[in-house]
Amino acid sequence: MNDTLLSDPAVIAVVVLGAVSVGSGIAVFVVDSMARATFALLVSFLAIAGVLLALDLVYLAVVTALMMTIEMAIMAVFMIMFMMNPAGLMPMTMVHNGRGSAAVGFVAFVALTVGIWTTDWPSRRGQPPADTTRQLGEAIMGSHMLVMLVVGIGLFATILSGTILATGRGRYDRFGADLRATRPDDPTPGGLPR
Amino acid sequence: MWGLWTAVGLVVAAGLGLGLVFAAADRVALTGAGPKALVEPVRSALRSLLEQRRTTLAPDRLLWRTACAAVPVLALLSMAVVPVGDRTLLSTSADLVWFNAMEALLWAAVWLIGWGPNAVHSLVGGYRFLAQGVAYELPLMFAIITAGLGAGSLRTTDVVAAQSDLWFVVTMPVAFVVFLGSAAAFAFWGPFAAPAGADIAGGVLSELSGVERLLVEAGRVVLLGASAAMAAALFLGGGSGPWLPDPVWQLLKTLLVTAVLVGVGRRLPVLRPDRAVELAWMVLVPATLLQALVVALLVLAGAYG
Amino acid sequence: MDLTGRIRRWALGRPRVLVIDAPGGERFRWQLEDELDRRHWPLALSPADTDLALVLGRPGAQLAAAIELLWSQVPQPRHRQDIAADGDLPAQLDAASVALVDAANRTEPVQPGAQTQLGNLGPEPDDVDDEHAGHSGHEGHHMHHGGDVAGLAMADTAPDRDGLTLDVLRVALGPVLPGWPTGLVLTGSMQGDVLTGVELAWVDGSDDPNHGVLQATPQAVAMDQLARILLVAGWPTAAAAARRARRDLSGSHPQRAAQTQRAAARVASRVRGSRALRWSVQGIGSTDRGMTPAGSAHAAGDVWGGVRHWCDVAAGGEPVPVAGSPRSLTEASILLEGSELAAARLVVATMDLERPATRVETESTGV
Amino acid sequence: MIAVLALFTMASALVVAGYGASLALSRARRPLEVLPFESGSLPQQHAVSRYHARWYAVTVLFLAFDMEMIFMYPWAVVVADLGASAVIEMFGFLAVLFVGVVYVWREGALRWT
Repeated sequence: MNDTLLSDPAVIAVVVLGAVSVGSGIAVFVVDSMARATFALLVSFLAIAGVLLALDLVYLAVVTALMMTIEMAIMAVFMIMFMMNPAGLMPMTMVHNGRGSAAVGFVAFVALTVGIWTTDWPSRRGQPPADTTRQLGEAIMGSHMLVMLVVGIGLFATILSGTILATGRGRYDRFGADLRATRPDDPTPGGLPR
Repeated sequence: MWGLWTAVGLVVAAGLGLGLVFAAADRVALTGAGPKALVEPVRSALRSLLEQRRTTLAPDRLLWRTACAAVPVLALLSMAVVPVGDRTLLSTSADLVWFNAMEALLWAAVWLIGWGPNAVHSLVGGYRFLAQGVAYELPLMFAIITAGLGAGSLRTTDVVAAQSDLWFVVTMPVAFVVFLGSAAAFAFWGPFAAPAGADIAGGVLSELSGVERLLVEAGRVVLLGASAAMAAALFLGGGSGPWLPDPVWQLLKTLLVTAVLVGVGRRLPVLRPDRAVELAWMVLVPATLLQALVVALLVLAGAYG
Repeated sequence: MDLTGRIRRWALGRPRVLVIDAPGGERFRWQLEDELDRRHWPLALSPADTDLALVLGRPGAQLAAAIELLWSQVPQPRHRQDIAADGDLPAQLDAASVALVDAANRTEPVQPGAQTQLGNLGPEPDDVDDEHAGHSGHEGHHMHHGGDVAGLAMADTAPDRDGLTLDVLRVALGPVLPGWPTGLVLTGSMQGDVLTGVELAWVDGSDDPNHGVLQATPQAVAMDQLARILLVAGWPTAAAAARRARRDLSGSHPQRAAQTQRAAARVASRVRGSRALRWSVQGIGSTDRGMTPAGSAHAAGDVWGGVRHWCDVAAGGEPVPVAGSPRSLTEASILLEGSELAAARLVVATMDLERPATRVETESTGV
Repeated sequence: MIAVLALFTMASALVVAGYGASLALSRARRPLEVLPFESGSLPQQHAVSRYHARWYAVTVLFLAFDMEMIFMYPWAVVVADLGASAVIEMFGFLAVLFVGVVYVWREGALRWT
């Protein structure tokens, strides 16, 4: 590794955090409790955020921590809503088809590792900009605008389809077949009159 | 090296001091006692240290204790980007996101405090916190982004510097109010205290005693104090002001924000999360978006220099 | 006195108090709360938060068992004291405070672990003759389908109102909860935070002949109810104001009557005028699902209607009758069926339940 | 980065110091083992069971909307440089998402079930 690129503490941090990430990733499948599995996964993601921080990609690091925490908390809600014995009070196993999944996992790991070490990575040209966040903003709003627009439509579709799939009641249940009711008929009233 | 540790010590001391001030102000508002209430947070802290810790039947001890410790640590970490004097401990191109992320990590910590002790009231409290998170996270983000938008930078010191002509609160009143309200929501304090409500016997706090209760309570007030200081920096021009030196102005503004937050917050009943969700999405989100739009147009018009 | 002793004394100078009152001693509880407010001794919300446990009146067998359990949940340093109605209240509190500091200076013997307590305190449902297997119920031979873990059963499953079959948790609310009617116990099942299968009952009454007579004006009683609602609704400053007004209303100062009335009216109008409270509680526990027209003579039978009713009475005005507010436990439990926990707490705090006048003490629970 | 590490270390040291002070000041060294508080009744079942959060429909909306934040933070930095087009694009994007919010609201998914 080129030591002009990464100062020593950064390399140490990447190695340690990488190990933490892998270790807690394994823990996801070892622990009994849904809460522990979820938050082991969160620890794994936070370690990745730490790696990004060590690489001086502050915005990506912080936004990874932010998004992943929120997402894992919401995942915990669903895990604990639907999985049996969510606290793992009774011994149970978190994996199904252990042999098959181990094989798939191993093959994927080998493929990725071989890929990483055999690829002829380009060497860095120039220096990273002082403000990586600005660079990201310019990229998003400039050359990658199309990506953002597609993502926007995709998110819109996600909101609609997700809501339709997740809710058992819709506007016809609330306002009547002709949508004429002045007040919705809901089990729990909300903060607004309609 | 010593310079670094001095700076870190200063930031931690500032965080604890702001927390203490907030706790004292809160106590004054709650009991109506005079300035003597200022020592009450210290007394409470000492009482907690004297008290025995508790554990329940079949708790998730690891997650529970980690989460209790995480609350004050996250609150202090959020101080890294709050200006103390005229500089911040961490000055990067994403300071504001850092502050936001520390609050986001509370999602996990507070829910786990509710989950840990295997007790009904505590569990309900943890879920109420997540429901509040779903309601207030986006308005908070929009409020923070609006401040960054006005300054054209996510660096706290740049945001402060950008207000040399005009304080942001003048053009961003909605963002200012929403920022403070959402910060109170993430510290589940005042009108947002449903996760620790009296109707569920203290909710997430209901099984905590001794040092663990102290850690969580201290984390809450430090977070609130840090938010008050951050609000002063992002919207009230930080240390700028006539006659007095900058740090004094900064302190005065922070104290003012604290006083207003406590005064208003304690005048309101709990806003129940099942109603707040709808209000947040249909009123706060559009309001903060419009606020951001107005600020964006002002930026285009060159209003911020 | 040594330094640590002094620190202890100072730190425990404002102990947190868990008030446990046996039915029939409401008026006395008011006096105690007033004295606590005067001393700035905060009320504890749960045993974890407690330094002093103060027991008012003479609890019957059921309440005594509850107190025993609660006491086992209070961390050291702690002190429990029975407060007598005929004694000097400030002196009793001073004594309790001193006893607490004494307790802090010595170590209590280690109490048995939670699982053992479960075995000792718990009613052994089916297997009492089963050589007390409850002490270590790992064998899973209890009636619950999932078997026991650490002596406690796993939750059952049942369909919920979204049509999903999820866990239902047996829960109990009361007799000791902040803002909860004295001596009421709610048992039911919870899915998420929705209560189903609600049953309400009164715990056994006090056997103290001095208790049971509530000599207070309707105005003061309404103010007390308001204080309770405000505590449950999460508005501690207004609840404290209501307690102060209650104290003045129940005090006998004829020369300050007008002033007292004005203060009471002020508290009531502050609560009535609160848009935030109205927004937060309107429509909860509605007896007619919000169909009451706006200009109706009756207040809507929801929590907000109840709050307005109590405000009117507390201000000394003519109360608007509340449509269909439950008076009996059966009516109340029907109203609570399927409500969310927070909503149920508000509904219970607002209700004016009729307690049987004579003390409820069946033969079997006699002391 | 080093500063963050130092701050984290000091904050953690404070937590440890809190535990140390508790150990020194409190008479009872071992935590009290109790049954979970159930307002004076014995718990009958473990509370940590499958919990039906009744606002799950909102989380779908939240997660989708939240994703957009990844764009909006960097966008805030470059508005002044890129001019009107950046503002139009971002608020067009947000408007589309907000139409989604209004739809969700009309379907009643913002209310707890």
